[in-house]
Amino acid sequence: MREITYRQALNEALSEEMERDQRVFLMGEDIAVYGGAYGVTLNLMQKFGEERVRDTAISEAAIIGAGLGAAITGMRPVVEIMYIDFMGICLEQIGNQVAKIRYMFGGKTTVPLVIRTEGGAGRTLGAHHSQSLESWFLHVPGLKVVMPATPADAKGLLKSAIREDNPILFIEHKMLYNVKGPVPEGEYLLPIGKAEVKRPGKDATVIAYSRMLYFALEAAKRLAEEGIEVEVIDPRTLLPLDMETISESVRKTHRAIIVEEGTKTGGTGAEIGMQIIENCFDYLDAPVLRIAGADVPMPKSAVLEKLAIPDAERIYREIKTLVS
Amino acid sequence: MREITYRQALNEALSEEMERDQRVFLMGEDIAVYGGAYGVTLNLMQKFGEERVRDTAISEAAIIGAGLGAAITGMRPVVEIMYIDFMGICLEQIGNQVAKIRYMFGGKTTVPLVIRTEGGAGRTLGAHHSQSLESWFLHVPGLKVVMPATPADAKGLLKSAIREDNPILFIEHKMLYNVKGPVPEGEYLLPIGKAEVKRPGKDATVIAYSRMLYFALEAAKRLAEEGIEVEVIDPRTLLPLDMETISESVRKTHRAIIVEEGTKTGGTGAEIGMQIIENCFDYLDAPVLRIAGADVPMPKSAVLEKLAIPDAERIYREIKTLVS
Amino acid sequence: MNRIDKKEAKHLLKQMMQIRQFEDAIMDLMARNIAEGGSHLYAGEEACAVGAMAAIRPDDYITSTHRGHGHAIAKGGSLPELMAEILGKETGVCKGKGGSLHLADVSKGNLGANGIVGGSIGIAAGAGLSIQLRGTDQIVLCFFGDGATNTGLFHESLNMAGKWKLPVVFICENNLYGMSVSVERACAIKDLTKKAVPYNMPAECCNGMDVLAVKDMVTKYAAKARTGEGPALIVCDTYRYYGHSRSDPRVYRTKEEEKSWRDRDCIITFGRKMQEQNILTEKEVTDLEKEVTAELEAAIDFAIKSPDPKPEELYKDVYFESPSS
Amino acid sequence: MNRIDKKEAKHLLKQMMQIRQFEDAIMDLMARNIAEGGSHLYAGEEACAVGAMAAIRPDDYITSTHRGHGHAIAKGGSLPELMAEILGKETGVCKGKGGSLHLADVSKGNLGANGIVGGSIGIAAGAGLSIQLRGTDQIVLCFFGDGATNTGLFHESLNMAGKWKLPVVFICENNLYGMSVSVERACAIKDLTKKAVPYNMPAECCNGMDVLAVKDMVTKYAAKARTGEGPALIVCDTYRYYGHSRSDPRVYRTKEEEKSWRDRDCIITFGRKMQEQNILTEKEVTDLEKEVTAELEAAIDFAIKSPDPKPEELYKDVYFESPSS
Ligand SMILES: Cc1ncc(C[n+]2csc(CCOP(=O)(O)OP(=O)(O)O)c2C)c(N)n1
Ligand SMILES: Cc1ncc(C[n+]2csc(CCOP(=O)(O)OP(=O)(O)O)c2C)c(N)n1
Ligand SMILES: [Mg+2]
Ligand SMILES: [Mg+2]
Repeated sequence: MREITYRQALNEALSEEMERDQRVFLMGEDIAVYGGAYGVTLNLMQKFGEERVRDTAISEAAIIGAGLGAAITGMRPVVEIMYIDFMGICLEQIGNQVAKIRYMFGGKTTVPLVIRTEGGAGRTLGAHHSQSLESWFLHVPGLKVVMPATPADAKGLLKSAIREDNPILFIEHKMLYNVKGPVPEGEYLLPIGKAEVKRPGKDATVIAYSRMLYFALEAAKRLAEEGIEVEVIDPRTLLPLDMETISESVRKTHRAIIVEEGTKTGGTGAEIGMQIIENCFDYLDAPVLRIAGADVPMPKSAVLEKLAIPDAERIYREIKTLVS
Repeated sequence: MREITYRQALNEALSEEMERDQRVFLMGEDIAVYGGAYGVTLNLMQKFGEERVRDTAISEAAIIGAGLGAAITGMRPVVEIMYIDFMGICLEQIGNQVAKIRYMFGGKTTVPLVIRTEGGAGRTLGAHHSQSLESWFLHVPGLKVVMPATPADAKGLLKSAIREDNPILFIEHKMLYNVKGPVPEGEYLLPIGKAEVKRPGKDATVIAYSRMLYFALEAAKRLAEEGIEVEVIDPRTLLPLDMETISESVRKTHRAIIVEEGTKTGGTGAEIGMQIIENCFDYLDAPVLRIAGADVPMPKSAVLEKLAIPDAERIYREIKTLVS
Repeated sequence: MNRIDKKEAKHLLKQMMQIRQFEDAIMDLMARNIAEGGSHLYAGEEACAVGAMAAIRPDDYITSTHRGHGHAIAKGGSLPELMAEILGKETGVCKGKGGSLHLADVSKGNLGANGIVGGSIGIAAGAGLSIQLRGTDQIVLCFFGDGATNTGLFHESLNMAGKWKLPVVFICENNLYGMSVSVERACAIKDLTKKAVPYNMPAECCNGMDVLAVKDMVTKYAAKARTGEGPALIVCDTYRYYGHSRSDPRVYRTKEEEKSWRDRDCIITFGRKMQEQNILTEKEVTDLEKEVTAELEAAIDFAIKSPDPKPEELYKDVYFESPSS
Repeated sequence: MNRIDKKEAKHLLKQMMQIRQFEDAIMDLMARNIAEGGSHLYAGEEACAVGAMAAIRPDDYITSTHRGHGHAIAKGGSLPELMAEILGKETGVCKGKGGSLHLADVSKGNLGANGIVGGSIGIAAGAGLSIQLRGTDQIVLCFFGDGATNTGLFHESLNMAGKWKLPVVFICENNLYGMSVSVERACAIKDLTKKAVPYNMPAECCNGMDVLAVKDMVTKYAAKARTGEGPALIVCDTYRYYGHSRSDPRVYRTKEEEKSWRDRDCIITFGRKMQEQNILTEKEVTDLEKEVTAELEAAIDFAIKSPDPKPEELYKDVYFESPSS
């Protein structure tokens, strides 16, 4: 299969869905003329026109609000928030309006809205451009949260997200845009809410998503060389979480490790970990292990930034200690 | 000791601290002339003048930003956000600015800012006025999160919060304002970050805070009548969490239950639960149990609202099942 | 100046009466503890919603506020369903899940009341954008209070609408206070039409106690919006009779001020005017009143007798579940 | 019109040169992969920061933006410490934890650059409120870009400042673009001074390429703010020479436009004018240039040779820990 980047895969998904469905349009800061801060929407304005690929002012709350207004009146908007770090500006609109409107209206509307954003550290951009804030959104019933790690998953999940009648927060990772991988051409849909075993194993279950998946797989490879076979699962969708796949694995391996890039306290590892406790307690030979970011604002220094988030070496070490 | 309400205890704490320290001032919507939507700041404008008790426009983000600006230039503001449900409007200012500024500035400033708010269901106000969103803030390093349940705790913790040189989110509960209890007069300070055993027991540890403490204590009383003695701990401060007190209890009782009013997924129970797993796994005879709100936007209907959050009956039942 | 005929006069008067009686009834139901929770009552401001809605089409959209009963009724909501919703009943327009703060009926173009001040102004812009993209000639009326003009989202949304010439008429119901804080104490300026200056849209003030004045003003700007000339801001001067919410002792305003506005009551003045102009007879007015009272009684009866939502409703409607999945 | 003396001319020119060379140096360090991460460079806009700071006192406050190097230098920051911060070094003004987007030095009255567009405008209002409550005669200069005027917080903060007559001068550096989106495409109006209309404060435009024009304008409104007359909005027309960030291909603007602004370069025009007016000699100008070059070399050297923060720094400074606890 041809290989393309994560960025290209996303671009292709957007392009295909816009061709397929006139109701799909894009809106966000610097997405049209500039092609997106990370280039995901490059050339889409040229292809689909300024009406359907719209640059907005720096008005995150209005971007979400307008996306919602359009979504409940016949359109299928895909809006972009440039950095997940800016979500605190528009969380009211996402949490109170986008996610709740269907329920509050007694089920009398649907909200086909995709909110694309990206997060993560790795470019020494400091405290306002490096966060992984997905866990806030696990606490927002009514929303779905998708975080693809591979180019193929990025395409398949974004296309499905655009066709969903529920609001979806679609979180990309700034360090993955240049990652290449095989991606099917044309129609390729992946189910929202389905995890994937990215590497089979029997000695422990590692749950890792987004950029951390790569580090987990690297650690798994090193562990395998030492005879420790860990199973690596990418949930891909964090809300709703595919606990079936995860539980099945943990019941087999008796050990669970969750790797997340975000700060540890109140992070996704807490929720996934507790669901494992609730579903697999009697199968566990060791406490569920959280490998997560340090509980600090992201420091600028490259040295400190590296220490602030998990890497393959640390994952390898911590799993080895747990399994031995 | 004289008994006063939770509302009066808070009012007294504010009044005493304003008398003690000229730098303390209050700012928020309808806190001056009206005395606060729930009456916490009643008469303070009359006592301290309009300069130090300031009504603002409906501008939550500016309220937080201005509080921060004042805090790093010599004042000690106490600002009010009327409902925790509105936090999504100003979370950027709290999460990116208030909580991170000290770290980003290399420790060269302090942020003596208290953000008072209230949350919780119980008045059938629907999806935008009934939430318990404290768990978002556990994921904000740099912030402290305090949630008093009793009038005495409310006074002692608010006074300490105002004297702290770290930003504190101080979350009250709308259904507790009329609760009466003994409260020491004058100087009364409680340490931020210290839990309290509210009822001793040996068969299980129940961690409950804010309004849920009352339901947990009611359930504990009923259980005691059946010979089950549960220990009830109120963490009072959720960030940082007093895991010493909690762990000590769980190691003794071998069972842990966390009761929270907020929606379950991504809630505080996940974090507290995982910390228990990390600290006490080998002592646990059963999975840590989360008793939490339903994962739904808060419905208006009184019948549904009651079902959406835990009550004493449900806590009693679930603990009984766990312990038996 | 017989600008309207009997039919329309009746329609306008009746809607205002419906809203007034609806709100009075809720006040009463709250006193009797039958209606729980908060309700921000629209009594006094009826001319705004009724005049505005009279200027638009059924397929147009509106967005509403925390004080949204009047908008919902004027946009064609059914009184029994609205009343049932406020009581949180299964038969409510939102199945009892929304309540007073979230009255909505997308099928009737009411995109919803909102518990967040200013919270629906972006939604209005988005509905306008949707109209523009779909190429229909619908418009959006976006209602909000004076207090909401101090929220960031108000400004972000008006800028978007102004820039993109979205078919949205922004209607500020200036009742002098945001809860307890007067416009003077909250806003750097008193003339709220000035808030449109940065957004390249016309803005005009109008007597929000005069249903025809509101109708005329909205008609004017609705026509512009419909024909692609873009948005406008209308500030309706009005007054809420009750406190902000049930527990409000109203210390921030005087009895004299309250009286001076009640003297301009929109229902009384309009009824009188229609009689003076021989468009309605006194009997027609009192008959209308009685008709509405009967309607309200039926609505209240329906609401009170309606069942609560079933427990299993708690988990329904959080997500749309496609029939296939 | 010999409005300034040699000493001041040198000071202004030198600061502008410092900023220009600082930014050019960072461009070079980025190309050589010595400076990592993003840096939004201020080159071209020097007259704004330098002119504004020349109009205020050292004990006054400023709040800055994502494009904050110029403000930090003009507010008296030390070049070595600032450069070290941008490289994330232990010796940086924020100990390497802040970086380019978070340059700050509260001790010098710089309340910080900010990674969030518009994110510091509320902080500025709060610093103004603090001044008012403490009763000092300090003032605050609040810098932000044209793009930031479209954020909600800008409006909320200006309303607060206007209502309470806070001693804040708001300075919009209008460089025609917010990233790639021009003022015309982002804002419903082009004349950004109009954005002050709802906030009861004067607003004026000024030539942001002319350091004396900026100084004069800020002097005028700083005096008003200092004496209790309240805030103002100044819009400085200016231009950034480099792209928004390193990777920006600048497709949204033309080479001609870039050239037309470079022809008005603030350093060249001011140097020339000072010579024409016989305030500075050509030699003095070139000497100044050399002096700054030497300073910059020392600063870069210092920054490059400085150590990275120690690993244990990661967990320090998250909270203030009182000596007693
Ligand atoms: C964002 C937000 N802040 C505060 C509140 C609390 N609150 C509800 S209504 C209200 C006053 C609103 O004033 P205005 O916009 O003038 O509308 P009115 O009530 O006068 O109709 C306030 C402060 C809220 N619901 N949402
Ligand atoms: C709230 C927010 N939205 C978007 C961004 C991304 N961003 C950084 S700078 C910038 C443009 C800012 O434009 P302007 O205010 O004019 O300042 P300039 O860069 O032109 O100096 C954008 C969109 C951000 N940092 N913060
Ligand atoms: Mg009002
Ligand atoms: Mg700009």
